[in-house]
Amino acid sequence: MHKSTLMRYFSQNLGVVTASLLLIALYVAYNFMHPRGFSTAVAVQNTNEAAAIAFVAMAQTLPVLLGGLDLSVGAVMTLCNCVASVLVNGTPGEIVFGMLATLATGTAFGALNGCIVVYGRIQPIIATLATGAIAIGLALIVRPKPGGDVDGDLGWALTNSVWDFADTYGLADGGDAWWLQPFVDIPVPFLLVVLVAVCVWLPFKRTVTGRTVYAIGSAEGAAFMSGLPIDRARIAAFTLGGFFAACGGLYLAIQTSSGNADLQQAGAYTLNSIAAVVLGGTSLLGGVGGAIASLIGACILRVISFYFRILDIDPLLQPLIEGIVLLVAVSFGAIRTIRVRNKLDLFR
Amino acid sequence: GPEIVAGPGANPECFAPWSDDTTYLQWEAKEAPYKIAVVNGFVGNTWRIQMIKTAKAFAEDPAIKDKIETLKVVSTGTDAPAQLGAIEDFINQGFDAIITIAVSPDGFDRVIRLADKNDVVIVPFDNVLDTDKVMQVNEDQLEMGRTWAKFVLDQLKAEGTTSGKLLEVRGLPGNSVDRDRSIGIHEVFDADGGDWEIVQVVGNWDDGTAQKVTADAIAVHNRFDAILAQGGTTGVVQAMMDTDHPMVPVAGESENGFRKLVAKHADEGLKGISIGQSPGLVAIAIKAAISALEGNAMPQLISVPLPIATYDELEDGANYWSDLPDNFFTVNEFPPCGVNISGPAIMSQDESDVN
Amino acid sequence: MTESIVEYRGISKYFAGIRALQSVDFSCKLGSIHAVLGENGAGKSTLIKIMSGVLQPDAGEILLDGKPVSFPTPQSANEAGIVCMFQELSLVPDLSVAENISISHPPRRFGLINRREQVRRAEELLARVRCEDVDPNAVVRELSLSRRQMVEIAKALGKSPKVLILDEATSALTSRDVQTVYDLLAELKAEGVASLFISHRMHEVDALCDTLSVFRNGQHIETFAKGEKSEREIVHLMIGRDVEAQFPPKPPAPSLPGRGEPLLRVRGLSWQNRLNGIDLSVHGGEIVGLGGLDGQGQKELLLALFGVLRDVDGEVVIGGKKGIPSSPAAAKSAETRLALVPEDRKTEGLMLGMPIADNLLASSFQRISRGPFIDPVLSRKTVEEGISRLQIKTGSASDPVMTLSGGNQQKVVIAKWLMIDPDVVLLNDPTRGIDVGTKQEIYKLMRDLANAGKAVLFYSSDYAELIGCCDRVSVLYSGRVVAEKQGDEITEESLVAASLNIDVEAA
Amino acid sequence: MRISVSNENKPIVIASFFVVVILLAGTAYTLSTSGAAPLLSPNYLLQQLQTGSFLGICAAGMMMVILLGHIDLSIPWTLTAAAMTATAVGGEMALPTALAVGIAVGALNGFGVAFLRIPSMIFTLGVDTVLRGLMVAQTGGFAPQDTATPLMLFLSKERILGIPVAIYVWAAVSLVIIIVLTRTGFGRSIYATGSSERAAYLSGIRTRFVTMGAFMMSSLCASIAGVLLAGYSAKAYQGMGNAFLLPAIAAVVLGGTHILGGRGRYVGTLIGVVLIVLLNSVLSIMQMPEAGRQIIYGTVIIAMLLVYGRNQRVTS
Ligand SMILES: Nc1ncnc2c1ncn2[C@@H]1O[C@H](COP(=O)(O)OP(=O)(O)OP(=O)(O)O)[C@@H](O)[C@H]1O
Ligand SMILES: Nc1ncnc2c1ncn2[C@@H]1O[C@H](COP(=O)(O)OP(=O)(O)OP(=O)(O)O)[C@@H](O)[C@H]1O
Ligand SMILES: [Mg+2]
Ligand SMILES: [Mg+2]
Repeated sequence: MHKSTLMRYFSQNLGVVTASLLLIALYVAYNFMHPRGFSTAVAVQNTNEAAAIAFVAMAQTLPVLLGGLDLSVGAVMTLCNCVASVLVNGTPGEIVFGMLATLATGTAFGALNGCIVVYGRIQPIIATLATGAIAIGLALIVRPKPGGDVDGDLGWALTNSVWDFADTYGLADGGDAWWLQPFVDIPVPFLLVVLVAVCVWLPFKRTVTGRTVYAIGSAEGAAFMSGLPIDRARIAAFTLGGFFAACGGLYLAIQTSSGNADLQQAGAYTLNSIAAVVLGGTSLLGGVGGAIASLIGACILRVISFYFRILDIDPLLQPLIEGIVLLVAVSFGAIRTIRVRNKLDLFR
Repeated sequence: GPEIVAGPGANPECFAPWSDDTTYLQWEAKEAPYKIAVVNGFVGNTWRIQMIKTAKAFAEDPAIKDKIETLKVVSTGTDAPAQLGAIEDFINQGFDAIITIAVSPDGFDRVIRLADKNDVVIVPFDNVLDTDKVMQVNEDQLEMGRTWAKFVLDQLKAEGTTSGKLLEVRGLPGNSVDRDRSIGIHEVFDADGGDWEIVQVVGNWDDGTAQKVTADAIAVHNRFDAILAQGGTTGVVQAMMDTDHPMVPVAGESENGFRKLVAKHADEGLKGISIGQSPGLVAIAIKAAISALEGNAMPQLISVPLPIATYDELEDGANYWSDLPDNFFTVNEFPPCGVNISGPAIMSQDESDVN
Repeated sequence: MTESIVEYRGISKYFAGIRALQSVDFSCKLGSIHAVLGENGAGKSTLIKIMSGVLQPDAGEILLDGKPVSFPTPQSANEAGIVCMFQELSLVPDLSVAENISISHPPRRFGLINRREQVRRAEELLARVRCEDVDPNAVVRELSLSRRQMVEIAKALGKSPKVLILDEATSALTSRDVQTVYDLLAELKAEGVASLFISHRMHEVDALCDTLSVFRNGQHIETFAKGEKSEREIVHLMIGRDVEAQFPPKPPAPSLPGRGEPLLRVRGLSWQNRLNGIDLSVHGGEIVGLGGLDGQGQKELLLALFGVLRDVDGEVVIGGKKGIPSSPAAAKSAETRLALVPEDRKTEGLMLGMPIADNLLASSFQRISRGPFIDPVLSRKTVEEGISRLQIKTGSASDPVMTLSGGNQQKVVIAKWLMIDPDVVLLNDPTRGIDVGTKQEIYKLMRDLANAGKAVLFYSSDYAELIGCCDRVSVLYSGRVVAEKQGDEITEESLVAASLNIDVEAA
Repeated sequence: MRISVSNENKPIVIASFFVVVILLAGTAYTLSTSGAAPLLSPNYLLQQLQTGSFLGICAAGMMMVILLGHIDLSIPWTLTAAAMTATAVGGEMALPTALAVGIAVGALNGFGVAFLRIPSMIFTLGVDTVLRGLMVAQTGGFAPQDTATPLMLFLSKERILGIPVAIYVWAAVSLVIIIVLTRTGFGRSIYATGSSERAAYLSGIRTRFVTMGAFMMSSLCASIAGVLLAGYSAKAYQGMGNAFLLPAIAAVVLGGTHILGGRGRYVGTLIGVVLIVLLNSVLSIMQMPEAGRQIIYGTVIIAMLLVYGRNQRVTS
């Protein structure tokens, strides 16, 4: 018999649903324990911290859906961060141009990744290992030393609540317009992430290209035989991944008003993005999951680290606990393994 | 936020202003005890671990124990947003002062603005910020480079060498500390007028990398007249010995291993100078934060004297320990500040613990 | 008859020097159901892959409605009205049935996929193939192979084909679904659609097609109308020689009692809700068939015996040893000596990219090793023996196994298991997609194994095989054995009746 | 046993060719700038191979795991943890301790990947983080001794017959791996499992133990590299393994091992390591700044993979 829609949604999206519940539980508990919990200040701080990794996790999602991995997301984000730190200042026109140029840089780099993977027919994981190095090299050329002067007003406006945004730019009566009141407490970074997710990711998922991305990850041969545009979807996926990484880099530049071609930071972002994707319930085998799930995964990663600031934990044990929590969190995937009754289902 | 006031500040022997034009900052006095947080970045090396332990130990020091209500230490990794987020979180939690080693020299505008709004004292040290809006604690990296170079120059001149080939082992590329030290070194050699060729390699302040690049450089260039290393100096000397490079003057950091080697081989020509960025800086930063919270006028940029030890000043058990591991940083005490936590005391709970 | 819609002129195709098709002239006409016959590797799949844009010909031209065309991608072929159901299904397992059905041209609104319309469309098409029981929102992965084939057919219908190609697309269908497909094809024929039908089951071809073309060795041998030639002649055309009896003779049925302990005895075997207390026994020297409709627990039974399923209840005695093996490795161990030829040779039987030799040895590393080390001489000898015993047609044993034709690949799987000298052989539809000639060899092999005292348990979706090969047949229905037939009782009627769980005697 | 398919040897031939090109280019550079050719001096080459042996041994272990279609991201801190615990224990027991750490970490990795079936990419990443945490806690809590034992010093620094002992160790590890891969059922099972775990499992191969075994070999190799590196630096230190992860993966892949498993020859990995070591040393002789170094590094990898011939397009 046909299952009810809700039941079906839950059973087909078990990963995301569990991740969302976990995130809510963790975040609510954090707010209860925080001396100033459930306040705009805390929400603004939290979303600021999570925005860049959320973008990068979304960027990682697309190659993963294809059944590959992008080891260059962190590097592309870093490159865009450096580009933005040079370009995003001056007159409003120049600022807008700088932002567009930054997004274009990441998008172009993503497209380059896609072309190498598609036309060079090199496995994504190894192709992006190489292009990641190139991206870092370029970032170092753009910004040999950390620094930069991203427009200060922009930085303030985009890293605070909606009210501050309106206030900074004198919009909606400096934020006091009555119609804005329901929204004044929402953190801007939250809006930005949601905006990108809703206006870019969700429509993309509902195009033939987006569906092809899922189809390739699930069964590439079948996708080809079904007459789907394989090459186009691959390139599109990497391009969109580059765009998301660029959003992350741009936001990072605005948030820190500077750029930093830091190899280690790039590596950390790449690895964390993979962890976020997995925590969100997207399968590393491809075909199942989505960018929203990764976004949630990224938030879980961040919320876990929030706890070190409110609990009293020996600082030298923190890295150990962080590692164990990560290990345990990803090991929840094993529950599926234990429940499997037909061992062939393990070899997917 | 703090007011800019005229000097002099409190306790000038300890909180020495960087230069004559250093400004002074003053916050409104708050009642002790204070809530203080240390926001570290990366944690996977000995220096940082020693720094964290020093911070913990210093908070237990009877002289300031009563002034501290809580001391919280977190390490955020190399990720700038995580560090900024942690600082902001502590501001939100109502902490009074936040000590930090910045992941990046920029990008703190927002948290500084918030800190000023909430009257929180932020004290960056070690990797400091390119700003004059906060009170910072550091050793003078430029001066360190100059001192290294002067020492090497003196040694070479004493041997009668007035020109030659030198090896400079640099630190993490892009880091401001690396940049300043290197500038200091080159300033002195450029000014000297001798014909000095300086070969640069990147050692990442890390023993293994420094050792490998030094060995490679020696293999290619055969012989250097002296070596100036920003860090990983134990590895640098190790590479010299492995490649049978003659012992030449070496300027380097304050690792115990380097000092041990210098003490042992100084007679053979390993004339060394060891200057260190001390993990003990954290203690001075904490002390400075407390002083600021008490309402004292403080220099915006506090200069901590360079702890210098040349080969003829080394003394086992005093400024190096021949029976202890190579890996900890020797200089940790700053008597004028009442900071008296020696390296061995920090890195081993008791002496019997170590062999 | 009407004009030919697709016409091949001198099409050739080579793979790394191997000739797959050689100057083939071929055409198919509107409003006909055209069978393409030939043994494995004859070039049938290549023929239709070229037609549907998956492969490009090396020489020759294709005419569509009399005009030369070329199809660089499956998409372009689809646009020209040529729709193919491939031998390896082209469904995407992680997408829903509805999404799969409208995969390349979904209904849209504002440029985005309209999901509601998509589901509605799927329901409509599923109803057309009488699969109302399939939930359009279910993920394809959850469906059984036979359901998937039906979805695939619905998907093809949805593209309103002018030419519909079915490449062994019905190999897993049950008789009811096969009937549906027959009806559908007849309907399409009436609408003027041309259908190309590839199958190794002669009776399907017989029931369905009006025109037959035979291929051999990459060449088009002959095309003729149905009824012009006898089945015997057709088989001769296909494999170039006469086939005597289809099945090797069965030994006279011995009386059951007094034959001692069976090699395999199963009592009350249960697993999840798929197996509900199976009782079964197989003696040395006999071939026992598993009958019944598709999906009644036959595959699960074989997997359970082979140690693949968890939490299986019931009593199993294999060669005197009690208990269900805990894994395939335990199953093949010296004590039980069980072998399983799995359902899907491509994903379960073979490591496709690895050399033939390594595939042959994959189950017997211990046997050819001294201590931890493989004995190179022994291993080479073993491989040669395996290849010659089953007459596997290979160039070199170091070629990747994927370069073999389907039938030879299947032989590799069987040969691999014969190397461990098994006592009990479990076979899961071993002749699916295998040509007549090879099928015969496999039947003979099974009989030889039985004659050598082994116990053979054999599942097939083809009744004719069960009737021709088996000494006894146990018919499964919803995870239980509902009937056990032996000797002359094994007839098509009795098997069909038992499959539907109708008591013939009572009726 | 395995008769090599010519396709498998192609990357090896091309990589060897690149090695020669790099040597010549580097020599041309040094001749034009300083008139000497240190790159071609046996002593320099031996020294490069000596430091290359650490990477070589890591890559050897990494190859086992990549052949399975997995990856081991825990190598950096496995190496570090093995070296640090070994020096902390010191004396006779140092070496066995390091190896025991390697085996334990490998068993944990293998357990997570094979039994819990967590993707290796993420599980080994977690293990790496845990090991780092352990080492931080250990350094902070127990002030471990960090000087290398005489045996460690011997293994990585001494020379026998003019050749560094480290190179002998590398050769021994290589020999063991070649024998395992080509002459044992375990080795063949690694290829089979990497090619199709499902089919291997249904062939009665105990794929979970094969996976465990491969991960244990990987960690064991990392711990051997850790011992050598500690000997070379005369001590163990935090983060000593950081520089080995990505080059090890790159070396394995440049050597022609397929990143998705099932295909690859060990000789290729050896040449891949030599290639990367030489590339690095030529770049540092040229005093190439970090930016250029990264760009060249990435470009070389892509260029070589393009030359190797592209993967088959998936059509079914
Ligand atoms: N991709 C390929 N690479 C190499 N050779 C191929 C390839 N595809 C087909 N061949 C060759 O072409 C021959 C014909 O193959 P084809 O798949 O058309 O046979 P078939 O008639 O469909 O067989 P079956 O009945 O098994 O489906 C094969 O024997 C094989 O040698
Ligand atoms: N990489 C390859 N190299 C050489 N020949 C190949 C290769 N891949 C496939 N083939 C050949 O192509 C033919 C067609 O492939 P296909 O996958 O359709 O198998 P098939 O023979 O039709 O098998 P089956 O009967 O199981 O469907 C195979 O028979 C095989 O001989
Ligand atoms: Mg075929
Ligand atoms: Mg076939």
